[in-house]
Amino acid sequence: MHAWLISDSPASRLQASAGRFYRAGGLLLRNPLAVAGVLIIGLLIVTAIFAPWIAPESPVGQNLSNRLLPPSADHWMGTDELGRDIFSRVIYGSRITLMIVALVAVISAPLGLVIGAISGYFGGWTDRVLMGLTDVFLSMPKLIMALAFVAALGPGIENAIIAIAITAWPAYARIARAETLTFRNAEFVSATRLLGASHLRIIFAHVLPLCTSSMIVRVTLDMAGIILTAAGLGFLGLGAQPPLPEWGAMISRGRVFILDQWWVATMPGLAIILVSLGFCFLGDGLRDVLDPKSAGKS
Amino acid sequence: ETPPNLLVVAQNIDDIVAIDPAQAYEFTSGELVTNIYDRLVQYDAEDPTVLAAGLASDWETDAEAKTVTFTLRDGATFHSGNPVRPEDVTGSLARVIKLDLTPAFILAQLGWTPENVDEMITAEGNTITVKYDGDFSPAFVLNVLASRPASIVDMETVMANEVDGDMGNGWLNENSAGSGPFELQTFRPAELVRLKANPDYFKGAPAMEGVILQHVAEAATQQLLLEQGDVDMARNLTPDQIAGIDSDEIKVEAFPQAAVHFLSFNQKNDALTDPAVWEAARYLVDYSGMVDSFLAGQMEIHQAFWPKGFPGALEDTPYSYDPEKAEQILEEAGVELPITVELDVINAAPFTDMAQSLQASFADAGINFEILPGTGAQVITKYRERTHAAMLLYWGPDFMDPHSNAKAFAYNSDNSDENYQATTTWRNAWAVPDELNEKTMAALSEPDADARLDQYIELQQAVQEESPIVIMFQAAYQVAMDDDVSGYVNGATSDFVFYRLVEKD
Amino acid sequence: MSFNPDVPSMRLARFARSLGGFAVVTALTFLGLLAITFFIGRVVPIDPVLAVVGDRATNAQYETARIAMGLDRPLIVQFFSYVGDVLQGDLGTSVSTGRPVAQDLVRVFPATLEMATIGIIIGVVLGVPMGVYAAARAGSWSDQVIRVLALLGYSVPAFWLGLVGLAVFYAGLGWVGGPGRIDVFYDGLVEPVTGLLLVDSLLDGQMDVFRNAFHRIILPATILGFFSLAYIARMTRSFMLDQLSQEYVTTARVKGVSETRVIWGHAFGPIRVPLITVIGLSYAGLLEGSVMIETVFSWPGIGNYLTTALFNADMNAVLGATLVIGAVFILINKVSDVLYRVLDPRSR
Amino acid sequence: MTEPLLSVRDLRVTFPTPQGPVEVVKGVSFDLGQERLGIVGESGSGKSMTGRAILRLIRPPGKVTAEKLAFQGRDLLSLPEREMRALRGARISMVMQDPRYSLNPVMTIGRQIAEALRVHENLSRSATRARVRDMLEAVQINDPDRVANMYPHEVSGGMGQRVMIAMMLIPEPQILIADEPTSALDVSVQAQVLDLIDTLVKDKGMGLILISHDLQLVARYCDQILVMNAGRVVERCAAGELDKATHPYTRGLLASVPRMNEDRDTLPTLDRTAWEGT
Amino acid sequence: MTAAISLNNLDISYSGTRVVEGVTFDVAEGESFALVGESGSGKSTVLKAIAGLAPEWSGEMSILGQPRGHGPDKDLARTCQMVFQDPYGSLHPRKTVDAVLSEPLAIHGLGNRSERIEKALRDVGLDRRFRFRYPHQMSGGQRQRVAIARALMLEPKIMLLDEPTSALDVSVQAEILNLLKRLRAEQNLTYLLVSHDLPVVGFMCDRVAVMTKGRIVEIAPVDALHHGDFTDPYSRQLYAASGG
Ligand SMILES: Nc1ncnc2c1ncn2[C@@H]1O[C@H](COP(=O)(O)OP(=O)(O)OP(=O)(O)O)[C@@H](O)[C@H]1O
Ligand SMILES: Nc1ncnc2c1ncn2[C@@H]1O[C@H](COP(=O)(O)OP(=O)(O)OP(=O)(O)O)[C@@H](O)[C@H]1O
Ligand SMILES: [Mg+2]
Ligand SMILES: [Mg+2]
Repeated sequence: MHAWLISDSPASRLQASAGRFYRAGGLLLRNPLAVAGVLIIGLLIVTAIFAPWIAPESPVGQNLSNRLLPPSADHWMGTDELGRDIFSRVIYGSRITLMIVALVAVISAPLGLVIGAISGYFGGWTDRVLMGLTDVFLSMPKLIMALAFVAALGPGIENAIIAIAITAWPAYARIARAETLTFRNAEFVSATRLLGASHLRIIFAHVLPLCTSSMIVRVTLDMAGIILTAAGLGFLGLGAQPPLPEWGAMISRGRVFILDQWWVATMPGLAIILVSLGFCFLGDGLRDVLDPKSAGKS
Repeated sequence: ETPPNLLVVAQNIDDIVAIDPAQAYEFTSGELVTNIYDRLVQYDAEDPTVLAAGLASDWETDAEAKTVTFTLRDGATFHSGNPVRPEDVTGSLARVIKLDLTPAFILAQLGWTPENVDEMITAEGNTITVKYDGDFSPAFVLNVLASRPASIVDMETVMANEVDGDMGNGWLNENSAGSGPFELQTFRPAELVRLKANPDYFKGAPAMEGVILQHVAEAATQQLLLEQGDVDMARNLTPDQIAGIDSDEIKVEAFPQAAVHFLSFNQKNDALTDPAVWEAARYLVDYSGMVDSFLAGQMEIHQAFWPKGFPGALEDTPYSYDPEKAEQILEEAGVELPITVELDVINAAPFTDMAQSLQASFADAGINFEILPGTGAQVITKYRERTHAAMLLYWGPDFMDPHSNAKAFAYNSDNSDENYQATTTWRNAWAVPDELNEKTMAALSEPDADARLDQYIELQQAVQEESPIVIMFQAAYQVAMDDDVSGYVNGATSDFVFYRLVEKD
Repeated sequence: MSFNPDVPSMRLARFARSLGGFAVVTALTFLGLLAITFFIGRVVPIDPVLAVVGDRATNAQYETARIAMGLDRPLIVQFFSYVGDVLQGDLGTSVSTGRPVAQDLVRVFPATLEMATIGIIIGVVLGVPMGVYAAARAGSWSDQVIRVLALLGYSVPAFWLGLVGLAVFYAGLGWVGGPGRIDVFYDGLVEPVTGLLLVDSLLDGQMDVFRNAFHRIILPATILGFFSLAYIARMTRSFMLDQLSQEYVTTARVKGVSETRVIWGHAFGPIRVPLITVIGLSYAGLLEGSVMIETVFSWPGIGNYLTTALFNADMNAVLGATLVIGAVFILINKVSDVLYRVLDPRSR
Repeated sequence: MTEPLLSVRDLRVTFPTPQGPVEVVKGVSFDLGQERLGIVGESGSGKSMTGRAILRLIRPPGKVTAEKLAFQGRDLLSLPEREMRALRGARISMVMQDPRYSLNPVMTIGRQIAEALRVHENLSRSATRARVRDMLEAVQINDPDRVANMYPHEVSGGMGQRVMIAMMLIPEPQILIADEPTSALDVSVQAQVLDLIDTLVKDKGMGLILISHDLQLVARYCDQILVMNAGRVVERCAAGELDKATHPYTRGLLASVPRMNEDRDTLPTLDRTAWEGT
Repeated sequence: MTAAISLNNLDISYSGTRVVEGVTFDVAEGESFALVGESGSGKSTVLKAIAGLAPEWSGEMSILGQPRGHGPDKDLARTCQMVFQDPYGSLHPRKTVDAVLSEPLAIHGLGNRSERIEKALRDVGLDRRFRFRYPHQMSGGQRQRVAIARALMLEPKIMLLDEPTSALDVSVQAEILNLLKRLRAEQNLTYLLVSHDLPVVGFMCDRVAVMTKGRIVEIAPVDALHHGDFTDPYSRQLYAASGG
């Protein structure tokens, strides 16, 4: 199997791409930080999938006589102001976090990628208009813009995610454009045009795939920020609707207890830090592996 | 540590929009107006439940002639040094009507309009005659004249600062021109208010040389400041924080408030029009569960629209959490379940917690709330437009007369969309039965004080029994302060917060 | 190799043209910024009139206020009349503070500016050497420590860190002052000249005030500094790694240049340019005002102002603050452009 | 010939790769006196790596081992980094292969050359400037003062190569390793520059290692020639006897160059099966 | 017989700056024609203009009798293809040889892809096992073969070769030159080859045009290289410097 994967003369498309992933995976696994990242994110995914089996209690079940209990054997992370088990809430909250992460990655990265690639590839007025738009979005405060969108779209976690996604794409557009510029005059692009390929084909089949690896790196690194933006919305009371166990909203609600019942805000805070770190580690590791410029450096 | 002659208060003051008494309509600005200005008659620091003499030393009511005659106190002066003249009184009251900003409606109830106000309020020598138009109990009239917009401003100074015919409104929103115990020294929105004592106050100079309200939005930060001794008083701590305070140097004082908290159902939503649903709802609120936990000390169970502690309040609390009973009611009435509706709530403590508790207890009976948290402005916008379904909100009287709340909870003579009213009834599209409407108007004009109070009790009972409004709690206000602070008076509304008697030792 | 010596008049013309182009682009960006903000603000389901008249106003009062605010006119008219006013220097009146927006901004922006500036200074002074050091020792344990520290800066929720910081350093250890810009009893002692308390108190020679203000700004600024440090150190490290693998670095080593000089004299040179962009972006980010830090520290800054305004649909305030932030963003971009030219001979 | 300036025995350079460690220089040995040694070979044969290994410029994770790597009898591999630094530039220096990437893009050419001098000699500013100027003139740069103030991106590839040479010659090293020093120069300038290096070898007794893939060029300018293939030296001969080379690889290389008056129908290509290659 | 490529008084500019002026020559079908000259003289520019990659031109240009438009077009792709100088830059770094070679087939909707690709690989002398490799897994010479194979996929009549071997070292250069020569013989291709290496031109071409500063100064048969009988002074200088 190993030999099949690392063969430098693969016999099929499948083997070639499997080999590519295998090699990248191998490199990734040799990077300790990246391994930590993979483990943390793996943990997040497993937790999200198996939340009902892991969580000892319901995330919304209230018990007003068990309010604000400190961490103990019964309640590993204590209980919150409505007597809910924080551990169970954190476990269920991983689903929301995962959804935020996934949806933003699915919405804003491709959006930024396409806008940036089109802008960079065509240049001229297209570029000026698209980049002007990007600049406008970029120069608006992120959280404020997200807030405005949430306010406009109405509360709810889906809307919060859409709002975050809308604020996140300009950075990706910038990167994609910069990258596109570096090879829009490359000979392989000229060669493809000479074969009669249309602009769209070149952008989607040739330009975009080249931007994706740095985009993946960037997206994983930005995930921390995105989770925090979501938490910020929660902090300001928007975003998830109660009683959803969204981590940011949990911290937000727990912050008045921070001096006397530190665990209410701190436990979801630690969860955020852990997952953010996981993405950062993974992103850093991916950068080492995927980014040809820094390949081979630790 | 704070200086001995200065009271430093940590408080969330970002609600202030205007501090001109003719415009001020927020909680914090109400406090400022109270401490900076005087009214002819006022509820005062010594006992905020008793109507006392203000700038008027004496007054006489004449229900027949629909007039009240005030005799102006001798020797009262404004902060500017100008004496308080009868022209200031007439001018100030007329100014409110002519500017017609939000609180003007309180005075306008007396039948005053920009056209007639100069005739309705007249001065002669040392007396001021106030006429009103309508069948009002004199008690009601005096309560109106003790309200915030009836504050007397230094007309000479104010008119000197008039810009574009605004009667000094712009200037008064950044400065003060009153005769009260304190003078405004600095006001920076969402940052700081600094009050300076008025040494010549006619009831004696305040003990403190100054009061500083420092804007601190975070409750946890307020707690830290108080514990560090960097402020003398923290105004926005939560019950849990208060319960957690174990320092000997900090004491907590509780003040019952006039605001009542309720859950209401918009009658434009078909699922919520069945009186059985209203009734079942009364048994689905975990009153004591909430009051004993996260609302501890912050709210009391109260199920009528006029707050207890005030004459005319209905203090019965016939309903308690009883899901079986609720289910039975719903079943007997054949209500189609489950009902799923949105519940709008202000996204701040303790409202979201209350909403979650309601959500949990109502769910047992098949009424599912989808909680929609929003900013205060967002929630009110929706409420005004009557597009909500269920609403968790509170109501504080505009002035301390039962009519203020009766009108809001038991009166709605025209439920049409065009007839916008800021009342709980209209906003929930509840067409109040005619009988109730008539009773409300009758109570307003009842000249006999005791009979009048009885009528209000009846009104409260009616609303308690059958209305789409479930009144649950009456607020209390807990203020944590340094142990050596004494004399802080906090009445039932923000209009009754007094710093005049505060001392530190 | 041909040289095209610039004739002065030509250079001037080119400069003017680039300036003109810049002005047009900037103006369009602003217009776009305003348009987006404006229309978002209008679809927000919050009624701006409410902030003015309060929740119990009568219908008549409500209507009067609505007309006075010009909200009865078509959206597009409102927008252009707003833009017209802005062009005349009138940002309108904030409905949530009742004061002219321009006056509010003069009050809140310096507070943010002061904190952000100290924050970015901390971020740069610590972050850049940390990044360089980590890159120079790539793979060592100190590199790993710096990396993890930097990544932590990406991952910690600001408000949580702020509260914990206050609890530890203010309440626990008493090392720093509490929330707010200054002790209330020092308030008003110095006449605002720049609006920056630290500067004003120094100008005024009031050392007490300066010390007090410094005590209070240091914690929030350090926390902001930590976040920018994280970003700056990370980027520095990665730029530096790029440079250290370049051939010219080897060339320098061939010459026998010392390692310190290889790093700071050679490899650091070319990264100054991208680093400036990074620092500029980071600074712009801080200047937007961190709502969360400002809330926790009761800092009367622009982030807080903007958020409050947004919550009240106080569009004049929102637009005014957005304008200021947009201007800062564009200004910083422009400054880094200029620095680019100065520092990178390739771009001249 | 007395004791050689540089003595290399069994030099190996290894890089770890995902497929395991790869030896890119596989046991190269030679001695260098005050003479001119040419190293030729196709791309990737390990020429540059050999040069870098001598100066200990292979960065981790690359590893250098040798039975012997001695400069005037001093073992270079065990020398502390500080002493090695003193040696670099002053005693042994190396003209890097690609001037476009080998010059600091944000430092003027003058400063870069001056730095090479200043690291090893304490000279006044004006003396330094004069030396830089002379050196630039020596490598056939017409307007040295102007060029000294230019940045690398402002000069052509050919000028860059000459600047590189000037920079490496200015501390007057005892050994110069020149890695493709003239590939971007046009034919006439190439000759002048190589002549300059030649003079230094003759007058100052400098040792020269000239790395190139241009067989004719190496044959013309060197005394000894090493032919490298896949990390090994496959042939060593005196320059004059290149056309008598015996190794099939060398012969193949020679034959595959088209000639001006070409009359062959196909060019002979290397039959890589004749020796174990990549 | 119509000329394969016919240029008449061609001027080419880049954003307004004219870099090629009045270039006129015809390349007969089946001929191998070389453009030589100093660096920056506009050789590549001429090829790009023919291919449609330098759209700012004026004058007349026709391919196999068809006048050329200003952009690259699908029809041209079937008759005329180009091979670039840099084997590292002309292949997409993330695509396997298979993907590179099937792209032209996909664009033009040609079937039988697998067979065609195998044949193309055989034609350029690449083993089947290279079919699923990525560019970074191949040497420069191998990449250049892939680039040539890609150009051949559409079975064009004319090949534009822009210094196809200058980035390769001599041993590999020989292989590629042999390959090009063989293909031309087998498929009766027309070559327009750019080079600055006169011996390479001598090996590959029938006629040679010498360019300097954007103009053609001389067109000579390839024999001129054998004897050095150029008339133009610049051509002579070039010949002399190349060791002729
Ligand atoms: N960091 C590295 N990791 C792995 N292999 C490397 C590394 N650096 C160089 N190599 C390999 O070492 C071999 C020798 O490279 P070297 O630069 O010495 O070749 P060269 O003979 O100078 O070629 P050229 O003529 O192209 O300059 C090459 O095959 C190259 O791929
Ligand atoms: N995209 C472009 N934009 C502007 N000018 C260009 C562009 N491409 C080439 N030039 C200029 O056009 C002229 C001719 O360039 P061209 O690439 O055709 O030269 P060449 O003869 O192919 O040289 P070389 O042998 O170096 O490849 C040069 O002066 C070059 O600077
Ligand atoms: Mg080399
Ligand atoms: Mg060319």
